[in-house]
Amino acid sequence: MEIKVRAFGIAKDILGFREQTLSVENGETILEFKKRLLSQYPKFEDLVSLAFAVNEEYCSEDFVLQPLDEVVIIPPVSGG
Amino acid sequence: MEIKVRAFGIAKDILGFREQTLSVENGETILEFKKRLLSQYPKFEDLVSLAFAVNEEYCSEDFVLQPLDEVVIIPPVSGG
Amino acid sequence: MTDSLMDIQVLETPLSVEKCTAFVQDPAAGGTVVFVGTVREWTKGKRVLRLEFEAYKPMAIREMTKIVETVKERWEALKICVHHRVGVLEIGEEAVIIAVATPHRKAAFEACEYVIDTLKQTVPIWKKEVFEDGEVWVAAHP
Amino acid sequence: MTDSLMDIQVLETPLSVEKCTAFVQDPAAGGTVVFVGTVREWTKGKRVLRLEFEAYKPMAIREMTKIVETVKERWEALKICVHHRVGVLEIGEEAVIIAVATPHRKAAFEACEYVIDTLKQTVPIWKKEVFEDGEVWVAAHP
Repeated sequence: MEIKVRAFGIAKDILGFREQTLSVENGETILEFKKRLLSQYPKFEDLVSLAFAVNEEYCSEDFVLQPLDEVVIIPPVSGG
Repeated sequence: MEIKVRAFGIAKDILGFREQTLSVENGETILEFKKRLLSQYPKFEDLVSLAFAVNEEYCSEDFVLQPLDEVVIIPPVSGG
Repeated sequence: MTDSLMDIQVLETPLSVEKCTAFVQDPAAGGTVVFVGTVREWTKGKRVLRLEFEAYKPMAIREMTKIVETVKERWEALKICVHHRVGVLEIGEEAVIIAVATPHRKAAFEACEYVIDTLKQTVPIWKKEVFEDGEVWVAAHP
Repeated sequence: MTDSLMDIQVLETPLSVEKCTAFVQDPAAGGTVVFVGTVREWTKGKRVLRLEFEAYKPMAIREMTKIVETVKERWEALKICVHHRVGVLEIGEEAVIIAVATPHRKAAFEACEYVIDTLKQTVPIWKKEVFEDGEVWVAAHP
């Protein structure tokens, strides 16, 4: 299935894109998606944290992705 | 000897004046001055506190008044 | 009492949050905290028409300066502004503005709160609340 | 997210302390505390030329709204304003302004500090410091 991926801050720099459609396994969880991301882009390992949001809400690692979900990759925030 | 007395806030209302020259005993302390004030104007007894300043500084009750000192009567403050 | 690092005034004219905040701006500041004390409409269920503040001005400035000196030392504050209004104030008007800039923000919160708490205890300024049916010197009686 | 009691915005234009403070004015307020976060010139001994902020805007507004809702409940805040700037900011410019009005002042200090502390932990906004010899996403690495 396909999902949309958006990245901000340093995540965007590591990935080299701000927005892209990616193919993932049907019923993939955030945890599985994260593992694949880390193995493909090891620089994510160096970050203090790595969170994900779907539908403008933080989601837990057992969240099951649906086709056309927009997954937002959230590196450590630093507003304020 | 003579001293100058200034009063603010409710102290001014109780005394009925804002500024006056008063005669006191030579070498009178703030404590003695305060006692005389309380007996002459019993409404001061009702206040939460009563402080005195000489030369723009709070002074303790054993402070000895000098001729021409300006004694400022400071009822409970309520700035801010 | 005004120099380049502190601005302490008792004023008969309306206060300005913008001015107080601008004064404490500093390239080394990481956080600025501003306290604004306004005239409340209700106190203990009674409607306040207006407030009247009076100050023993030279001593008020002196006492505020002491507070500010403590803050500069204890919290390494960079710049501090304390403006207190006197005279007749209408509901919603600013009675006091305190702005503190520090390198790190936690200190700015603590320092600003210390200034207002201490100001209310030691600075010779008095507030009279005027109601429809009378007036009261605030905090005078138990 | 703006109604009569809260004003939460992510803006590309300069912020205004005056506006944020004015928004939270309330006849029932006894204390207003305003936090202003500015761009610092030095960080760990290095000179910052400018900052660049980016936000995941809809979620940033949502997360800020959650914080504000908590504050309204926990501290009985009357009105709250949170304005966060994004884009390129020069030294001394305001990055964030948080204003909280409560009936009693202690609550305003606590609530305002809670907003900035929590905002820095949960709101999806990112800050890049630009130096003469490179740039760094703040807080990304240990």
